Amino acid sequence: MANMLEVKHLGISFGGLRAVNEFELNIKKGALYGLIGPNGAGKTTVFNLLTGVYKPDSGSIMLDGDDITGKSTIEINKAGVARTFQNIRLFKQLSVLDNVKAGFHNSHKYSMFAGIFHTPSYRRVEAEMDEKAMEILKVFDLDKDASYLAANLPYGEQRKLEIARAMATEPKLLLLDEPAAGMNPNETQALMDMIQFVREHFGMTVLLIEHDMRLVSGICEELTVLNFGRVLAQGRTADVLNDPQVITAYLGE
Amino acid sequence: MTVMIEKMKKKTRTNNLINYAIVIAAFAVIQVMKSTGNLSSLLNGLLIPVCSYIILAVSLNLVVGISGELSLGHAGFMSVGAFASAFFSKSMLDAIPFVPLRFGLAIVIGAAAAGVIGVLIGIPVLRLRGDYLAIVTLAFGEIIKNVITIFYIGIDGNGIHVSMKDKMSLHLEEGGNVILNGPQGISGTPKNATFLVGVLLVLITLFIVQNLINSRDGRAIMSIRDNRIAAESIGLNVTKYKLMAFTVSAALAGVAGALYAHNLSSLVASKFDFNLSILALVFVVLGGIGSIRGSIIAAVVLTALPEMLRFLSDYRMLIYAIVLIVMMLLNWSPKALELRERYLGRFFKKTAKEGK
Amino acid sequence: MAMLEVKDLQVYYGMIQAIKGISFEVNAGEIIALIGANGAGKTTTLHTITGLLSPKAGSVIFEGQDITKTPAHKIVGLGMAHVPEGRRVFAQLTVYQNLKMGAYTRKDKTEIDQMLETVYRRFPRLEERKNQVAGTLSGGEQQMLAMGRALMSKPKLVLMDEPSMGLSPILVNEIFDIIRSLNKAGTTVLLVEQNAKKALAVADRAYVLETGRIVQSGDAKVLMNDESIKKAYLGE
Amino acid sequence: EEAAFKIGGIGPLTGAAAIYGNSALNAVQMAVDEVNAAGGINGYQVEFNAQDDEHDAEKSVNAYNTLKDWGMQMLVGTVTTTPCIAVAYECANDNLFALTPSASSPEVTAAGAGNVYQLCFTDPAQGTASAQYIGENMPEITKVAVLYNSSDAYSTGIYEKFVEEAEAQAFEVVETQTFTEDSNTDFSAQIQACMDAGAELVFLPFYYTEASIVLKQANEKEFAPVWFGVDGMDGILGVEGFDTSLAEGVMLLTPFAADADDEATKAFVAEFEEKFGDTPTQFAADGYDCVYALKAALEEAGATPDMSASDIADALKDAFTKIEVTGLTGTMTWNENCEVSKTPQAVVIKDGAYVAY
Amino acid sequence: MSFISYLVNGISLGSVYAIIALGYTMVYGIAKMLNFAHGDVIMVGGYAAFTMMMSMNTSPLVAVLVSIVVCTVLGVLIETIAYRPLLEAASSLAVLITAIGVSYFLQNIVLLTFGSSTKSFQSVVTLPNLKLAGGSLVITSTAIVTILACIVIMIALTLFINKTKPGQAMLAVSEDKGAAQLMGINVNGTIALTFAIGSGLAAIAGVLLCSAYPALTPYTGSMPGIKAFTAAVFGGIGSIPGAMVGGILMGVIEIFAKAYISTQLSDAIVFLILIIVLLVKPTGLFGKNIQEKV
Ligand SMILES: Nc1ncnc2c1ncn2[C@@H]1O[C@H](COP(=O)(O)OP(=O)(O)OP(=O)(O)O)[C@@H](O)[C@H]1O
Ligand SMILES: Nc1ncnc2c1ncn2[C@@H]1O[C@H](COP(=O)(O)OP(=O)(O)OP(=O)(O)O)[C@@H](O)[C@H]1O
Ligand SMILES: [Mg+2]
Ligand SMILES: [Mg+2]
Repeated sequence: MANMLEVKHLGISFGGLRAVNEFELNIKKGALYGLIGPNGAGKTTVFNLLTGVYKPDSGSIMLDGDDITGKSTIEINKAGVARTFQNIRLFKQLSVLDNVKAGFHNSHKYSMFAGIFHTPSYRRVEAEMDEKAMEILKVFDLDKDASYLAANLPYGEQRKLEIARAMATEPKLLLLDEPAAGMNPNETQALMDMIQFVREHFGMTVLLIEHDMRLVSGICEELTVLNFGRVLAQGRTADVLNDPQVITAYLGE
Repeated sequence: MTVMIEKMKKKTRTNNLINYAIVIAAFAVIQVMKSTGNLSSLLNGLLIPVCSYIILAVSLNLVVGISGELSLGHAGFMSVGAFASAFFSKSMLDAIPFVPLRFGLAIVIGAAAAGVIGVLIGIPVLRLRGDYLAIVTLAFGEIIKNVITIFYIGIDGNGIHVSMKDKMSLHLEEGGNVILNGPQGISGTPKNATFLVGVLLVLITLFIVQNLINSRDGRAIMSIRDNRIAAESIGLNVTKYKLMAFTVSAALAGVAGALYAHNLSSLVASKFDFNLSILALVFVVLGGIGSIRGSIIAAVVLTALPEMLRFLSDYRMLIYAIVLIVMMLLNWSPKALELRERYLGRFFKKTAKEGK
Repeated sequence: MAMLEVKDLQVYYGMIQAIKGISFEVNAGEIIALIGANGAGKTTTLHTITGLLSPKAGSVIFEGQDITKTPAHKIVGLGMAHVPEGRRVFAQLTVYQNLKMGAYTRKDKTEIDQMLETVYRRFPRLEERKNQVAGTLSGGEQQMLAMGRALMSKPKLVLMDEPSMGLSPILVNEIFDIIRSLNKAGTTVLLVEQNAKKALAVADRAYVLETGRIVQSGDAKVLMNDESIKKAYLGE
Repeated sequence: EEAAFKIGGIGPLTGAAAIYGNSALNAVQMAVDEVNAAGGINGYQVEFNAQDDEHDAEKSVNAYNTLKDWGMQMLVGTVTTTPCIAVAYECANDNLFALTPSASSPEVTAAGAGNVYQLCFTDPAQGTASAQYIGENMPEITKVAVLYNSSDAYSTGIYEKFVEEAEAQAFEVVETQTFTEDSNTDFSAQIQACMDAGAELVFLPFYYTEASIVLKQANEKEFAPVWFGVDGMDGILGVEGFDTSLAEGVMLLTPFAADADDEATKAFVAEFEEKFGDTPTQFAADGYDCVYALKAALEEAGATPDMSASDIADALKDAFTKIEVTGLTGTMTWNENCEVSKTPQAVVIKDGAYVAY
Repeated sequence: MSFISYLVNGISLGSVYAIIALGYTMVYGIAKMLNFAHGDVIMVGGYAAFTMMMSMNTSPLVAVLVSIVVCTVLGVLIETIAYRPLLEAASSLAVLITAIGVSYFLQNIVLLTFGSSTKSFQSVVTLPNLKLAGGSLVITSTAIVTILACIVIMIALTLFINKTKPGQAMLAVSEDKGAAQLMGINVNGTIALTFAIGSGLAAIAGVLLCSAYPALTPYTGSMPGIKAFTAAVFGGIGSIPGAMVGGILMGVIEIFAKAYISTQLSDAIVFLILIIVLLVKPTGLFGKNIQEKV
């Protein structure tokens, strides 16, 4: 099977700190892949490199055969990468529905003129967006809250809304940064089901960062463990989690 | 589910319609007062300035409330609109005697000129953020004022003469006409503005701004306001949408300027100074940032207030200042809001869970 | 007498009542866990105790002194520290400056240096990064900093709001070890956690909060084996 | 109720130009009180209502409308030029008579289209007169520099005519410097330029507030040319706390000097100082004279308060070209262009007081 | 020679801006609010000194001290009455607008109390002027004192913020008021202290401004206030050395622009240079470029 993502020799420094070094990652199309590692290992930084928030000092990133190294966040999103953030970043003053509709921005277009004069194309496209947005919200059980301001959602729901918004950009690759943080075990379980559903139903490749081992071992097929910016272990989930190095560096016990 | 979306949309629509209705109702009331002779000269004289301040406030709200950038130089755009349109009208006084056409063109020219300056300024400026952006808009406002002040433009049989020194350097021949007279600006602009035109322009402004907000572009603008990084992550072009908001806003401020200029016979650049920019900002903030209706009401109240306080003679501006401070405290202090919500909860639902 | 006593507390956000009359107590030397789903009101409770929010009704009593109306900045001096939700480190200050800020109410310089050493010993990562600007620390590092900063005031009672959030498994264990050892060293702990399993494991007693009310309370070990708790909070 | 003439007044009572509006309108009120005490005009009392315009055209029109609602029959104002142009259009439109104490630009009379008369010199007249005066009376002066406020109509107007007239005179304008309302704290660069140009006389056609700084800074640079001012300079000695030695030797052309020793001026100054605590400036004198000019014209026309504003306007327009009024600022007549003719007086500051040159 | 003379004049004008800017940047950096009434506090400082010297005939030093006390008290009052209730307001713009209200208020209360006429006082600095190059270059003692005052204030402020507890508290408050409270910092007190210091500096600025440019009206503070605010941004908001360097540069650029380009366009040129600098260095000359961690 072809690789959705191929990362080679990726690296970046902040001042004297080599936050990510010689990072390698290959993810197959349709995979559900986990990125784990101690705090400060560089996981979020990898996401930032993949999405163009930071420009790498070295290495290359190929998405579905296209080189996206050094491109801007916007271009990378257009190329098919969407993400969520470790510290939630919603459009707080917009409704839940509008948060998702914002995600459709580049796939559902009409002119500014149409927008101001409410032409038929405006009506058609808006209706289409509404329908699709509600469909995604339903997956995350957020459809009942569609009219709330995003700021007024409880924490856990906010995390789900971020995923919904990312999905609205119809990405090939979805990056989730600690999606279960702040959720209790029951909520985490529900989230796991949603992620799996999304992957299957929308045919996405998912790469996620998570510290909740139940989630990681429950749904990730493969893992990469990052430590001090370098790959510590890589492979099938069960194997990696039993790797003694991983246990000492990350899991404990 | 579609029921819920329909409900949301209806709410937005109703909200917008109420704004149009308020404007139209106010127009009707004024017309009745006029025809029954109950309209004082003062009120009559205030009508057109109030319309242009409403347009100014609503347009600034697009930048401050909707796009989330602080602009301290909005009067500059109004100034460009005012001078461009007044210049046009005054020089075309004989060439286009048909007033509706000339005035219509003047408004379009005012809007276009301000819009163009908006783009020119917006491109470099919008790379900055927050307070740095604010200070640069302030700087541009001052520059526009300063630059307009040094131009002398006259027309005679030989065409247009321009000088940056003084009136004499134009060397106009006999019968030539100084149109822009440096710091003394343009005087004798035809008084073409009427209340009807003012109200129509207000309605058009509302139409453009409200519909823009509720469109795909508006959503993008507000998304960028709420979280720039997240907006980029879903592929929104931050510069483009910031520029869009800025330009539309500048053009509308230009319309406000054109309306203003065609109501007063004496137009000087120093009118459009930092204080006016701040006044526009006061309208927006007092009215509730992002609230179009609030901007309208605040523009009306704050333009009328100093006139209504004339009976206080010497204490007028002092009381005005106090009223302004008190209104701000009542409208913004969390304590006051809480009390208001408790006792008048039904009427002012500020913390309603639902969005617009 | 209890070290901290919360009596019939009611807290509002505007018109919305977040805490609907809760009472509980923390005895000196205990670890008390406060668990509950998202939005149950745990954070609100802690904020009210340390004076960041003021209650509509009810009282907070710390070591026999009514502190319901005491302003937030006077609370630390009484010996209560708060590790807030979301860490709230001073992003533009360095790790070292953050820690110093934690000892703001302390006057004795040698004592401060001593505490600094203790904190560095507990969190070696903080010493490594002492000159890094806190805003650029990783999530876990920030959590350690927030805890370290609270310890700098040598508190008798520490309130911790979800200290394990976003930490790697090894660190989660470590944090709970730290909580345990802190407690051994004489600090009383009021712990708010989503990770109910771990929280109940370290706690002596626990209270379960649901939509602003305490619905269950008792010995932590007993609660851990309660079927309804298991189902609702332990995911079993 | 006894019928009374209703005179409106407009000027800046707050804002950066408040000083001019307050001076002029306070003096108007004083004159009105005097006139009333002396039996009024044509036997009728006079009511005066002063409104603030903050030196803003829009606010000025608002003030004008407020006064119209009050029943104003004639206007003293507005005090400053830019607002006056806007109000002049309104006056022309409504056929209401206005006499401005101090808006000196020819655009004012143009905009008023016969309805707005000036009591002050027009700017061109002052500019021309100043240049002529220097040329004729100060043969030793060959190099002249001009510093003016390019953001102000009054200053610019005088400057323009001065330079024009200078062509015909023996001296040469060697340096022209400007400043604006927004940067009127520091004049060191301009002074330096005048110094470098070797100016023997510096013409300062602007108000005394700025002039006081110019004089101080020049003194620091030990630059001591002849300073020549215009009527706006009058008042410099009244600035509380000002080191009057800095103004030693300053010359100005003004129709009014507060320490002139004629009885009328003395009485006026004394009363003004007692009432308002400040030495009156030329603005005050002009405002004061406005009332007596109106009185003369109303008497000439035999107007009564029951006439409409428009009828009074017609009557006054007719009467104004016929009257001759002697006031604090000299003896005045008006031409059909609504401009005043009166002779400026050259005064020089000696030992902290004005003396005739 | 004239070049040097322009430079000296620029520096003295600039150091007045710099002192005002120091007060601005202090309040701005810590309370995170644009206190547009700052210029008017300066004006009040001028009037306070004027009243002492002219009506009470006190010595300049006493006048300055009284002026500082008056402004400090005024600053704290303004903060308590008009700004503190809005500390927790949903938008920081609310305080900005209230500040505008306060600015109008101060201008009009002074207008009513002292009237609109121009006041003037002789420099509080009574030392002789410095004459160089055989008298062709004069540096006024006021300018020298202003520059020195500026440097002293800058150093004192820097030390205060970095070395003292209240200074550290200010840093904490500027970042996160809630967390600062949890550290035991009295947030209201700290902000009041910031205003007190900022306003005290405003008094000094007011006296020096009126000493160098003796024409005091109720509106004297507005334009220098705006320019000094610009200078503060120029140097980097919140940066104390930045405010000083920014202020002096503003003054020098203004004078040079007047001298060599155009007196009418000098403001436009100053603002244009500001814009160019910000485009090249978006956080001002000394501003820290803090990247938001994603
Ligand atoms: N902008 C930055 N400037 C300086 N250092 C940075 C920056 N961003 C990240 N770092 C450092 O890089 C390292 C990796 O950070 P990163 O956020 O990627 O960690 P992480 O693996 O996501 O950790 P966590 O699980 O705690 O979120 C950390 O030591 C962090 O302090
Ligand atoms: N600033 C606020 N304004 C209005 N409502 C709020 C505010 N903060 C919290 N709430 C509401 O109060 C309730 C309790 O919130 P709180 O943050 O105390 O819950 P929590 O138990 O700490 O939840 P979590 O596990 O998500 O941290 C929730 O319904 C929340 O939506
Ligand atoms: Mg991370
Ligand atoms: Mg919480």
